[in-house]
Amino acid sequence: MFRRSRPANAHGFPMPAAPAAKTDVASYLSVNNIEVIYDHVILVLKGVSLQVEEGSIVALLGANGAGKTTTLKAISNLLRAERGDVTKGTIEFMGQRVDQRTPNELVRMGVCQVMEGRHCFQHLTVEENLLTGAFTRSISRADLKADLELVYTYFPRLKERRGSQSGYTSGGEQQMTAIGRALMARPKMILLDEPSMGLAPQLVEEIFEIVRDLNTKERVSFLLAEQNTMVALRFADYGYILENGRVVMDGAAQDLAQNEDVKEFYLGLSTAGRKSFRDVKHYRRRKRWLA
Amino acid sequence: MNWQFFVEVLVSGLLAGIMYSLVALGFVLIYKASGVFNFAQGAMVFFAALTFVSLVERGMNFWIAVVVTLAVMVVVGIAIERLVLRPLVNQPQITLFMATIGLTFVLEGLAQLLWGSQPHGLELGIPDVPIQWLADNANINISQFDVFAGLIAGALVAGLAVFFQTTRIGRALRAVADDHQAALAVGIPLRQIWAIVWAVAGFVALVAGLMWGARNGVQFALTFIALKALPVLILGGFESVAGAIVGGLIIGASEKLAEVYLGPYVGGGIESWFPYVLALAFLLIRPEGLFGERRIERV
Amino acid sequence: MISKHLKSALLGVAMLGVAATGQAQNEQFIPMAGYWVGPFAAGGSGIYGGFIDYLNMINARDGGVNGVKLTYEKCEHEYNNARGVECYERLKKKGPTGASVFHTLSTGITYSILDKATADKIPLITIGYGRTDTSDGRVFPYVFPLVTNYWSQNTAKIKFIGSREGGMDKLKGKKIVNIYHDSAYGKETIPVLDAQAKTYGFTVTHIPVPTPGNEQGAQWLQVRQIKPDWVILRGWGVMNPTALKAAAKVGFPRDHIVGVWWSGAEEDTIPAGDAAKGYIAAGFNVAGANFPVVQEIKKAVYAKGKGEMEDQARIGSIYYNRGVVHGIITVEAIRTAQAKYGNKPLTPEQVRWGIENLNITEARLKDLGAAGFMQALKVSCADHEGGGAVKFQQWDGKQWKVITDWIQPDKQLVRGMIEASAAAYAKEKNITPRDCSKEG
Amino acid sequence: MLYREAGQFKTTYAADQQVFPIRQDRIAVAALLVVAFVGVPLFANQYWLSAILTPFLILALATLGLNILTGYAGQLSLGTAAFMAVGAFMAYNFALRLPWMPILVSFMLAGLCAAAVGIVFGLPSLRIKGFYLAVATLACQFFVLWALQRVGWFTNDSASGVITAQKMVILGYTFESPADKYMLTLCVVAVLAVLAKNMLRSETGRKFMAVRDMDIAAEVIGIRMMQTKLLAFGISSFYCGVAGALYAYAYLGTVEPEAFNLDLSFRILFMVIIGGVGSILGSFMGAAFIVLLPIFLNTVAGPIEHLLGITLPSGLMSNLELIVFGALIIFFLIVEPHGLARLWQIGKEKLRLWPFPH
Repeated sequence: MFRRSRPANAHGFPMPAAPAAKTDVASYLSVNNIEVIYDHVILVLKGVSLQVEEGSIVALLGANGAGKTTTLKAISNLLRAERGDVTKGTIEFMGQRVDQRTPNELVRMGVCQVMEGRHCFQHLTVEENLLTGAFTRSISRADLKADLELVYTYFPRLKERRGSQSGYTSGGEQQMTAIGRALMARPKMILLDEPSMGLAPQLVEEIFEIVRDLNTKERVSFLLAEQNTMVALRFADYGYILENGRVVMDGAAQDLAQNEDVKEFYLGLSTAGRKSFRDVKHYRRRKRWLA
Repeated sequence: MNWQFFVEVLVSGLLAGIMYSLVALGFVLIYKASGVFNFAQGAMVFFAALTFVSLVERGMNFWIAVVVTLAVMVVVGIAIERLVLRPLVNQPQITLFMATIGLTFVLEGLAQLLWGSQPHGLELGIPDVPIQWLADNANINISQFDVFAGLIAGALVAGLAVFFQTTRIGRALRAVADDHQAALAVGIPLRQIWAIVWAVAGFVALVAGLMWGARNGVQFALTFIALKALPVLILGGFESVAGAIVGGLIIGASEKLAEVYLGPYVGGGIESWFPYVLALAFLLIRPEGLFGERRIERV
Repeated sequence: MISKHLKSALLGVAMLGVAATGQAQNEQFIPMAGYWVGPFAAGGSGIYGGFIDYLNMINARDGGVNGVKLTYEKCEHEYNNARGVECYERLKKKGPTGASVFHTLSTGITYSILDKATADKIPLITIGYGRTDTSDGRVFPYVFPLVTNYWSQNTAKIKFIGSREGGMDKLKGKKIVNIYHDSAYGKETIPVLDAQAKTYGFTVTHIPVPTPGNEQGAQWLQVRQIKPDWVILRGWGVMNPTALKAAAKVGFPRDHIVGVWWSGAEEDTIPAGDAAKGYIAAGFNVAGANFPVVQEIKKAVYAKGKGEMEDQARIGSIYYNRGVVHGIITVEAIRTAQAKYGNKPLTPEQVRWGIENLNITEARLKDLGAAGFMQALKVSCADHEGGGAVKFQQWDGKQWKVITDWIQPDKQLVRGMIEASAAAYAKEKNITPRDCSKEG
Repeated sequence: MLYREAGQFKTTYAADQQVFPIRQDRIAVAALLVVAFVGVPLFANQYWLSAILTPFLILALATLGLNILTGYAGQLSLGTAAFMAVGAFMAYNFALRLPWMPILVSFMLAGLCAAAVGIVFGLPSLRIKGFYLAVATLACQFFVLWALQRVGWFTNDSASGVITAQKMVILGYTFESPADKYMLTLCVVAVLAVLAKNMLRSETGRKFMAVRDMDIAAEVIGIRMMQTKLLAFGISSFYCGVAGALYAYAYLGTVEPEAFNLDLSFRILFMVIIGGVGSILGSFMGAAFIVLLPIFLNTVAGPIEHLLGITLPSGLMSNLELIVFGALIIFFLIVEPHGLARLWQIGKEKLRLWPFPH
């Protein structure tokens, strides 16, 4: 079985040992070597593969334009609304091909995306926003109510704001609304895109705590795309790093967090202190090479 | 100034405005949910009314005819979604607008092909005559039918409000209107929703068609009432149900008052442009209409 | 692949062209430019239905006019000026001798092709519409606003109102409101009404209704405020039933509304329902399917499974019968011309002579099975109108009932105004009027 | 094989900047002009000249006018016919009241009047955008027609509100025959089209496009919004006004204000969209399509009936035509939302490669 189009090792990267289970057992969600083209011309993903185990939190890391969002949208199939298309490769969820399913079907299967920039329904109240999340489930009013209460236990703040139009709530509350809305679909997996965007560090922490809570208590798996590498790696089990539409590195979260290159490129930490101009040039070259 | 006459003009204007609102509602529904400025709404009104009246004339029971017509309009709505909107998804608004004008021709032709080009009378059982009591006691002429139309419009708006606010589909419709992508992400199927919106617009068209048909007869000119709804729309805002109503009231009342009190000094017929100029004046103050959603533009 | 399809399509079109041209030559061609769709479709389809049925009846029953078969071609112009001009240009050269006459069924299109038809020497027949001052045949040799024009009609209306009031002298001090369609057609009668108001001492208020006229609340509130004795309705299409409904709404009695013939068909009253009951309209033809001429059409055309009208209930309606009038006049004009030029296809110029010398007497009407159906008609070089009288009919809720005999117009007044207006036109266009005493 | 620019080297800026940089294009345009100026008047019959080609050219000019506004400056307008009406009625008045003035000067002045009206009704565009603006321009459409009908001066107090165009006399020659009128129209249209093409390549054109693509961004880089938008309205209305004058003088002859109704405005907008937004060639293609299609449908209806040996009720045929017309418009929008001009461009791209696949 292949995992990546190109092993990172070949380029002189120290390859962290991947958990043995990953290669053997068919994964919960597996993305195999997909290519995505927008508008029939712009090649955005050039062969991305990744796996998410049941009950895990996997982080998808990388800079702007690396292809994180596109990967998520390829999985949730929101791509087609933006004239994008998966032209190669397969996506499987629980052993079924899902790359030709509509978003509606995917939500029914239990894969739900929380989009970047939150995308709350601005003119709907917080509670109505949550209720739209249950659109795909035909359940009784009582069950709906129970589910709402469950969401409110995770996000007590939303309960206070339940009656206000979500357009007028704060960024953090909107992010909570968006996650809560996804929860209302009773998902098995949430694709979380940039939960930290535009939020104060304290709030970011709070959101990630809740993600972890949901992961452990509700057994929801997460695939989260994040620029805030440090936080993401702290909460995730496993991570993939994308550059220019390719996976350049992956590994267990702790390993990645310890990796010197990751520290240097994504965490802005360097043991060697301030770099000389020469080193920076060298680093740029190395980065380009990786891509 | 004769106050009774003034009241009469004002009230009849307000009630005429309600009739405009009925048509404007159809525009608003579709614009809200799919961002399409549906010029074919007038043709849909005509199509619905003509289908209904032809069925009744062929001996069908009133309510059965309503149901059958409704079914036809739902089919039309779904067909429009499938054949016109779906292939044009993601195209600029102006292209979609043009497509709906093309659709207008198709619907007009189809309606007359099926049912002929003869005008028909339509009686709903409410005569369009002054309410006697008011005429006797206050010397004010207010038509029964207008009041009835006002009630129907009120009921329709209330019904739509309940539908939009409390039902699952209604919520989904509003969600789609707010954010297509996010709606997709939570699993709301856009196509079905759009088909539903067009079907609901077909229903509104049927109601408007019945009202206007009872008033002026069911004939081709029903398609022109779309033009009466346009100033209402720009005044009220393209996305607002409330705007359609308030806009209709303002336009109706002011155009009647203008025609009666200003018209004679400038040769009359100012109704043709007055609502537009009024709406234009409003727009200069609020470019997105009274209740329209403010668009945020950033560089 | 595509080019192959294209080729076969082109071939097909070419073959159609061949098929269309290879036809007999003993034919008289009559263009049918009209409208079968759009807001006025009821009028267009009704009139041309009767017109075409009449021609087909002549062909079927008599084998044409003295052996010359009548052919026609329809052209849809949707009441649109530009498309009307295109229809004219397309059809004017068709047939072995070109278009014998041209009908437009639209006042606007008549205006647009008036000069062209004169230049092409094709007679333009505008029965009950068009430009009123073209009645002066000296200035407009090729235009024939036959039977009755708008001004004549209006004077007859005033006469009718006078008779209802108990004499023309009783008109003094009365108030009349003229509700008109805000277009060239609607405005035509304003001068004649003003002139008559001066003569008879009544006041007239002109209230325009913006097109299409589907909302008249304000206009009728004005009527209510003015409290006129009579309302003259000059509408077209949806404006008519709307006016009747709006009149009912403000409580104005419908039997004091007098409409023009474009406001006086079943299509104008039926949509208004009960509100139309009692409404009076002028007409130059009457409704009814019992006239021998209509029966002949049924026998010769519909009995053989042919005929223009999809809805046969419309046979005998006002519009349909008006179309039959169109047919009778056109055919009689050709017949008249044939008497001079021989029984063969005639040129438009020859047909023009036929129209100008048309004399449909009561006796002839009887022969045609149209006695009482329309009025006798005598056209002359100077007078291109011919008749001028109208009958008034009242809607009883189900059908039109004729309530007067032919009421003649105030010819003197109308003629004077026509001549003045035509003279002004002649001056503007540098036309030297014909001298009718020299015409044969 | 034939349509290939290889080997055509530009050695000067002037050569690189010319209107048609490719030789084949220049040849094609020259050939087209020769056909239009020489071939058509020689060979076309009267029907084609007066009923199809002349209105086609006039409407193409109006379409070009609207395209400058909508396609290049991004302002949607539904009042085109009103600007044409202003042109027609003002030309009539200039010719009537200043009879010594050359008729072409009257046309130009009429165009300027239309431009003035356009600027007045363009003022709201400074605040209003998109569909709101489109509907607001309807105010212009209705108001202008109303005023023309109401104010006697415009129609020289004609009772019915109808004007009859005077004879067109230039240097003692009267343009009367269909061929004359066609030639006159063609000259006016050709000159104005070339001017438009050059203007749109100039700074003015670039300003328009900047405003179209993002007005706030354009303002930020120093384009004066008011000046640019109003200029666009003015120029566009000028073209429409001249087209309106030609419509009255070279085509209809006698017109009532209703000839310039909303329907005409819509038809011209159709021509822009079907032809291609922001394309001069597209304006002509769109006009041809919309002018010819209904006539074509109407003409083939008869022979088809003949061929099938059936007589359809007249209403049926007309309604079918209407349906086909509407359906074809939708079809074209679906197949090529960017209009015929784009199809043409794609065709040219393919022609560059032909007969080799790559």
